[in-house]
Amino acid sequence: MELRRYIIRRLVQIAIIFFVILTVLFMLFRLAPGDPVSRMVDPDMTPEEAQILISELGLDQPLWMQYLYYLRNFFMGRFGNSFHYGQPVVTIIANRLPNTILLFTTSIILSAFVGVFLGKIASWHKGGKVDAWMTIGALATHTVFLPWLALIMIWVFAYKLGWFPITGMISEEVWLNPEAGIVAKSLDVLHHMALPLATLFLIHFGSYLLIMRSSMLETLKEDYILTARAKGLSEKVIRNHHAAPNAALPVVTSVGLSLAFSINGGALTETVFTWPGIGRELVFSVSHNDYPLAQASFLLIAIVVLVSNLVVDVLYAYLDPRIRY
Amino acid sequence: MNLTHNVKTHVLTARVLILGLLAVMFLIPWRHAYGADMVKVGLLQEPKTLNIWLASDRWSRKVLGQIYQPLYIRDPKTLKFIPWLAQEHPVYDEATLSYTVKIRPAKWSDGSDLTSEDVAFTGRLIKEFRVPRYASKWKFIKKIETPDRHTVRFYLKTPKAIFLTRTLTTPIVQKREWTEVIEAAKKTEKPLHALLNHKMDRPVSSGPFVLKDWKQGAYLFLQKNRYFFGQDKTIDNRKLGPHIGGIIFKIFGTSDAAIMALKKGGIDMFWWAIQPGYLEDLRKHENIRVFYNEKSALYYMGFNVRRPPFNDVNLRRAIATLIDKDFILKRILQGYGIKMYSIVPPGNHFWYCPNLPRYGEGLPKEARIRRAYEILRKTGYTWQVPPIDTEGKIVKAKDIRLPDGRPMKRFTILTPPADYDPNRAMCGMIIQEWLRAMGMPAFSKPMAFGSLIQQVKTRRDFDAFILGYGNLSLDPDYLRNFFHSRNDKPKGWNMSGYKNPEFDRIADLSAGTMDRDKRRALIWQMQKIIMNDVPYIPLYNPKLVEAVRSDRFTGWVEMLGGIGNIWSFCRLRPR
Amino acid sequence: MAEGRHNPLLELRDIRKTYRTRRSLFGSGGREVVALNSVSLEIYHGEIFGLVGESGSGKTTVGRLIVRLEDPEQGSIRLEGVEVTKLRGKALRDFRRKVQMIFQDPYQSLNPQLSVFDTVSEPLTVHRIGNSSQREEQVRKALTAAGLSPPEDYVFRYPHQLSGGQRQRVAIARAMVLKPSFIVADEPTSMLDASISAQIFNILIEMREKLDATLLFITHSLAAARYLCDRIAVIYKGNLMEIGSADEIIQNPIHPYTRALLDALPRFGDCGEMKYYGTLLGREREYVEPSACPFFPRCRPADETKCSRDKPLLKEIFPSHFVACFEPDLKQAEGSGGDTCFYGT
Amino acid sequence: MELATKKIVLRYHWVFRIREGWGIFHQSLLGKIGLVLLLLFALMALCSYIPPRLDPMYDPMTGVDPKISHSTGPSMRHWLGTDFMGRDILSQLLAGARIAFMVGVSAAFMSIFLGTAIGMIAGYVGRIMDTLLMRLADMIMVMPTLLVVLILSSLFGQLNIWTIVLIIALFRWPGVSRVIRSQTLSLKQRPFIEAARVAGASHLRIIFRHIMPNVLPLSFLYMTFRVTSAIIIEAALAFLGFGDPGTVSWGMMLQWVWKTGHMFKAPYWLLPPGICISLITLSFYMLGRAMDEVLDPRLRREQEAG
Repeated sequence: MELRRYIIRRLVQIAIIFFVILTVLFMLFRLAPGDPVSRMVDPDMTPEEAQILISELGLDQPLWMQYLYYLRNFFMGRFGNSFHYGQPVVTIIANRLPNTILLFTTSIILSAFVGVFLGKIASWHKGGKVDAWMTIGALATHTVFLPWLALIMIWVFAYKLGWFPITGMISEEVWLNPEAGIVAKSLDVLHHMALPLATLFLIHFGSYLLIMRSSMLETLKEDYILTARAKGLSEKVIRNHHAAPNAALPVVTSVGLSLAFSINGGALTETVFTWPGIGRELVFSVSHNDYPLAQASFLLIAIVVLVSNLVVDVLYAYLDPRIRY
Repeated sequence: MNLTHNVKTHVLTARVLILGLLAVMFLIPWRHAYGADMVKVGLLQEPKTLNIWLASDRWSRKVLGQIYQPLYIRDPKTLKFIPWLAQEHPVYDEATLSYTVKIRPAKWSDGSDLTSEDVAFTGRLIKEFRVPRYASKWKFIKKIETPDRHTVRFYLKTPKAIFLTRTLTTPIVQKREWTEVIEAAKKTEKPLHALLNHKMDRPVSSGPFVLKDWKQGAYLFLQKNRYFFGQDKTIDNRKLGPHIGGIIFKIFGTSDAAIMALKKGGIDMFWWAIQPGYLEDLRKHENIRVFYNEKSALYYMGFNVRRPPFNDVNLRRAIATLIDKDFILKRILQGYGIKMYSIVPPGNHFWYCPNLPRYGEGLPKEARIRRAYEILRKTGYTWQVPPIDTEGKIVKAKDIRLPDGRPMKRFTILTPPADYDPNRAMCGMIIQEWLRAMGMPAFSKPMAFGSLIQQVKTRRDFDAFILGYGNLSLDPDYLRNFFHSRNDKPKGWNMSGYKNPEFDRIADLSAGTMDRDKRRALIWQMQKIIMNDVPYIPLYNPKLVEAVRSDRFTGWVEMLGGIGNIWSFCRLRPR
Repeated sequence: MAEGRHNPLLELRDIRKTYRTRRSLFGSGGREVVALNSVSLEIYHGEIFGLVGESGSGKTTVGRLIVRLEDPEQGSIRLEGVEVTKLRGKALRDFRRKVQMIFQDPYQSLNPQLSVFDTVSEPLTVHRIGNSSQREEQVRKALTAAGLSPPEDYVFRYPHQLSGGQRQRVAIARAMVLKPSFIVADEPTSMLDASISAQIFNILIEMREKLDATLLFITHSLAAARYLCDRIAVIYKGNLMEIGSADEIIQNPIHPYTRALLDALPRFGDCGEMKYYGTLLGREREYVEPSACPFFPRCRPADETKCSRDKPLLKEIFPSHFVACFEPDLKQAEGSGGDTCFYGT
Repeated sequence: MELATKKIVLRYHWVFRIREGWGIFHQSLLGKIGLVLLLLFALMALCSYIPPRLDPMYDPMTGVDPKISHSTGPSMRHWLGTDFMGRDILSQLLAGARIAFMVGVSAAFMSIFLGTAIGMIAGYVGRIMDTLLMRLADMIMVMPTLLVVLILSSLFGQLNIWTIVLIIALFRWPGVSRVIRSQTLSLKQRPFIEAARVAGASHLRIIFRHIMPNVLPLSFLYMTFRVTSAIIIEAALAFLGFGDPGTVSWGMMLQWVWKTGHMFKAPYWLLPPGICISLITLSFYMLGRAMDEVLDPRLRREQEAG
């Protein structure tokens, strides 16, 4: 009951925050100089033609009318048509979103998993050489400039060694080949995903490692660990079974909280690797003044971050029996 | 113990999972080659649409150019028009002011005949919906008649020079395919909007290729069109194919990736200008051939001649003298380009006027300063510290004053941002430095493209700017558009606000002159007027450097604007 | 002093204060807890008034209300006949000069970032009293009076360089420096060793004399109150149970709760066989009506019918000795201790 | 000790605290590495003024070697080689250090200032103010800063470096303000604040005299982390081509390498800016972690106990 009320309250909050973001975004995009037609510079288009296009796109109406339309359309799930692609924004996003989700969830799960594992090891060797090197290593990979790392990865593994395709998500050789089955196709995607995945992994696992390490050290000081020791359980059991599950909780939170950060990184990674995802589409639409598309992608990202923060909080409470609503 | 066991299995699963993932990544079996007779072309970005009426970006046009064909195209060498979908050159009837065009027997990719009805339909569609980019080329057409299945007659309201060069090069669409679309569009509130946003999945083609598959974000596959009218025919003394199974357009996103793919043989051609930095490697590569072609392009610095300080032609001339085009060409363009002396690119031989004033041509930096100083001093400009001191040495000038004695206010040179075009942004920076050496308070300001256009075209509140056109039409009608005083209005093309009645008169005359040679004389005269008044200073025209693999296909046709043209794709054949 | 029935310096009338329990982590909850229930008190000029009760009884709240750290829900507080709860602006500033407080925890009541001088001189700075050399002089005096001498050794120290007792002296100096007429001392010794407590008590007594100040001494220990105070009030769960002179309360406690408090004190000296009231119920009564006597759940001699239904009001049983009980047991406890029986803290 | 000297020494209490902090800091390997690296970068930033004075061709933005008009490898004239226009890479790299410090420190300073002020106000004033400010913080917190700056820079034209700094600052305060707020909330409950109120101190005095000195160390800790994020965001922005073209930042250098197609053939040009960005972030990060240990009262107490 309490949990449900909490969730409802949070959802209301999210709705309000979201509405504000919605409005701010509208203002920003409409008040900024530059209209989308100006982008399509073409010496052949006369001012009259440009004006026709502007009125067709509904950009010549008073601002508040545009705002009302904008809200109505938003609540009816109509994000309008992309200025650039001329297709419904929803279609474009629906097309790009799965690619981003694939890359993101895999990289987050992989890096959290490895991070927790290594963080545990580092905490075992607290103060020792292993710990020092792991900490420094984690800090170093965590602070590498992401696009630069991506370029280096491409250079080494795709260009010099030729192990992986340079960019993209699928190769036409496989997908146009009528003989290729689902297995070949998914292997092809995996093959393309390897480098962006490895890049994101390298950037992110370090922070999970560090969080896990310090959280583990803190947990080991708790009374119930002392109790477990007193019961005569072996160190290994204590660490793996008593301490680690509790210590991993902050990692869960951090996954949620670092989402905004990962999305920044995701946009860069997708841009450098030409991964046809939502982040790259946002960067592209932003530089092409494609209002509807940029707005929708940004809103989508905002929703994802907001909701995942909620999910993390709920999950946290679910995992940690000490937290009750 | 049970607990230990549990933990152990967890760790084990973890390790197996990671190893498995790594194995999958590394040990992918090398795929066998598929589509040996397909030309793979690298694109930088995804085409935005296959709806020809919406397609304003280069990438869509590159793809659609293989699908929708016009009545006439240009010969790659002479740039003269030759009949394409048309059977022969149009027949002009002066009395009725009409042109009659005979259509070649041709088929659409669905097997149906391409008739005069399709041509007339295309024209009417453009006129009715006032389709942007096409409407202005068709609005002077009074009436389109189809006396028979293979004849179209266009009646003009007034003589228009661009009828031959622009109207008749409009791609023709299939009536059957679009009838339903426009009927539905007409019923909506915003018909043009509906037409532009119609989703076209498989356009019916009259060209050498037809779209088979489009994986968003990855590739487009165009297959050979077996109904292509030019198949195995000789047109313009060139035997056409296509001799290839199809074209696969691959989307790369960055030049780096595409060029690496080119080096590795992943693509056969990269359809985009190659930055000079890549060239050294590409030239050394044994299986890569590099083509250098001119572009019909114009990159220039424009002034706002409506207000001080640039309403003074002497100041504009002095600046033209100060700008070292050799430096721009050598340093910024790395030598891949040509200096521009007119609004019309020199590659457009017929219309280009060769003897125009060349301000400060070939002079070293000091001589430029001296000459510009002379121009300005003579016309009443003064300095607190002039650029030439009493001993005749060059010094850094300070605080230039206008002839009326007022100090020159700070002015900005707007340029596109570096991400959009590093060359133009860099030119702005360099020109700023040159002008500052003369004591002018110049500030180069890169600006988002949309904002820049807004500032220059709509609000018309600016001092100077650097812009360019990467793909100027070969017909010089734009000269009239750029400088006719009628176009000096918000969103009009006369961005400088240039006003010259003499120029207007000649320009109007040229628009209605159907005789090529007479029109050329007028166009030359226009160029002379402009280069004398310099509302624009033409800077450079980058050379188009393109690279292809030479090991799989041959037969690329070079022309103004590069090798990516319909001739190339019709004549390519496997080695 | 206590006998002088002239106008009270401080008068509390029907004070009521409730708190909502803090919302739990995710915001639900918020039960109301009554901290003070219709409390009325009078404190006379020059006396040290003790307020005694166990933790959670609301005794600290009384102190906080008096110094205007909090506002009551109902009732009035008057200092020298002036209503305190409505003071604003200049009047409030003047009030702040007159009323000071010494806090319980000397480790928490000093700003770790400020030196002793800064801490003690702050009230002077705030009220713009004197110039800098005058302030320095006053600070010296206050420190010396609080038992930190020579003051030069202390003025430039920081709290973490001081012992608990020294810190509390600094806090007292801070309270004294404005020469207030009324001081609330909220369990000033509960965190300190017994030997230091005694010193602190002596400083407080000295302070009263030097400054001609009136003190409200809040404590949980009847013994400390007896040592220091002229009059004592016993408070239980926000209700006053018994008020009287210190001797009267200790020698002749009437309310069962006061008696229970005395029972709980360790005693030493010649205490005879026993002087033991035994008024505390071993096991609390459950399911009590809200209107019952607040002490009813724990009261052994309570009348099951009467006490469970109504709340007794304060009645003057002996002169100047008020008790809130329906059937006060006026008998003294069995067995008598000699005059040398002492209660320890 | 003489009274006079004692007075002076004790007056400068913070000197002691720094020394005490340094003692803890000194034991941290990370802190030492970070500090050394940071000093190196500071040295680079200082040195950036030297090359343009030697010869105008060493000006990082406008100077070109008159003899070289394309990218060349390291030589005696140009220790790290030249870029595509013949500009000296080393002097660009040095100038980049200056920009990185400028961007990082000023953005961090501004965001910390904002975050501390807002956090203290929200925590101290409480009620509706707290709710409003914290919801605002929530909202800004969920926005991916890079994308926001990207959108703004494309909407409002190429941004000047100071505008970028300002935007970063405006979008990076919520994290700090939350921490400062909770610290303020706990401080507000502390008796010394109440003592000040009883003494008659005004709200402003309480905030500035009693709360601020107690939250500032925490703010400074956060500043090191904000410096990193500001540097990274500026670099990423410049890399994507949305940076200030009038400044030579490391991100801008990487963008030039990338955009002019020298990425795979001019390692002397690709590697240095990337390494510098990574290392400067790393050093600030390490410094922050070491400072964290200094400021963490729990660790401190262990130290004291031990």
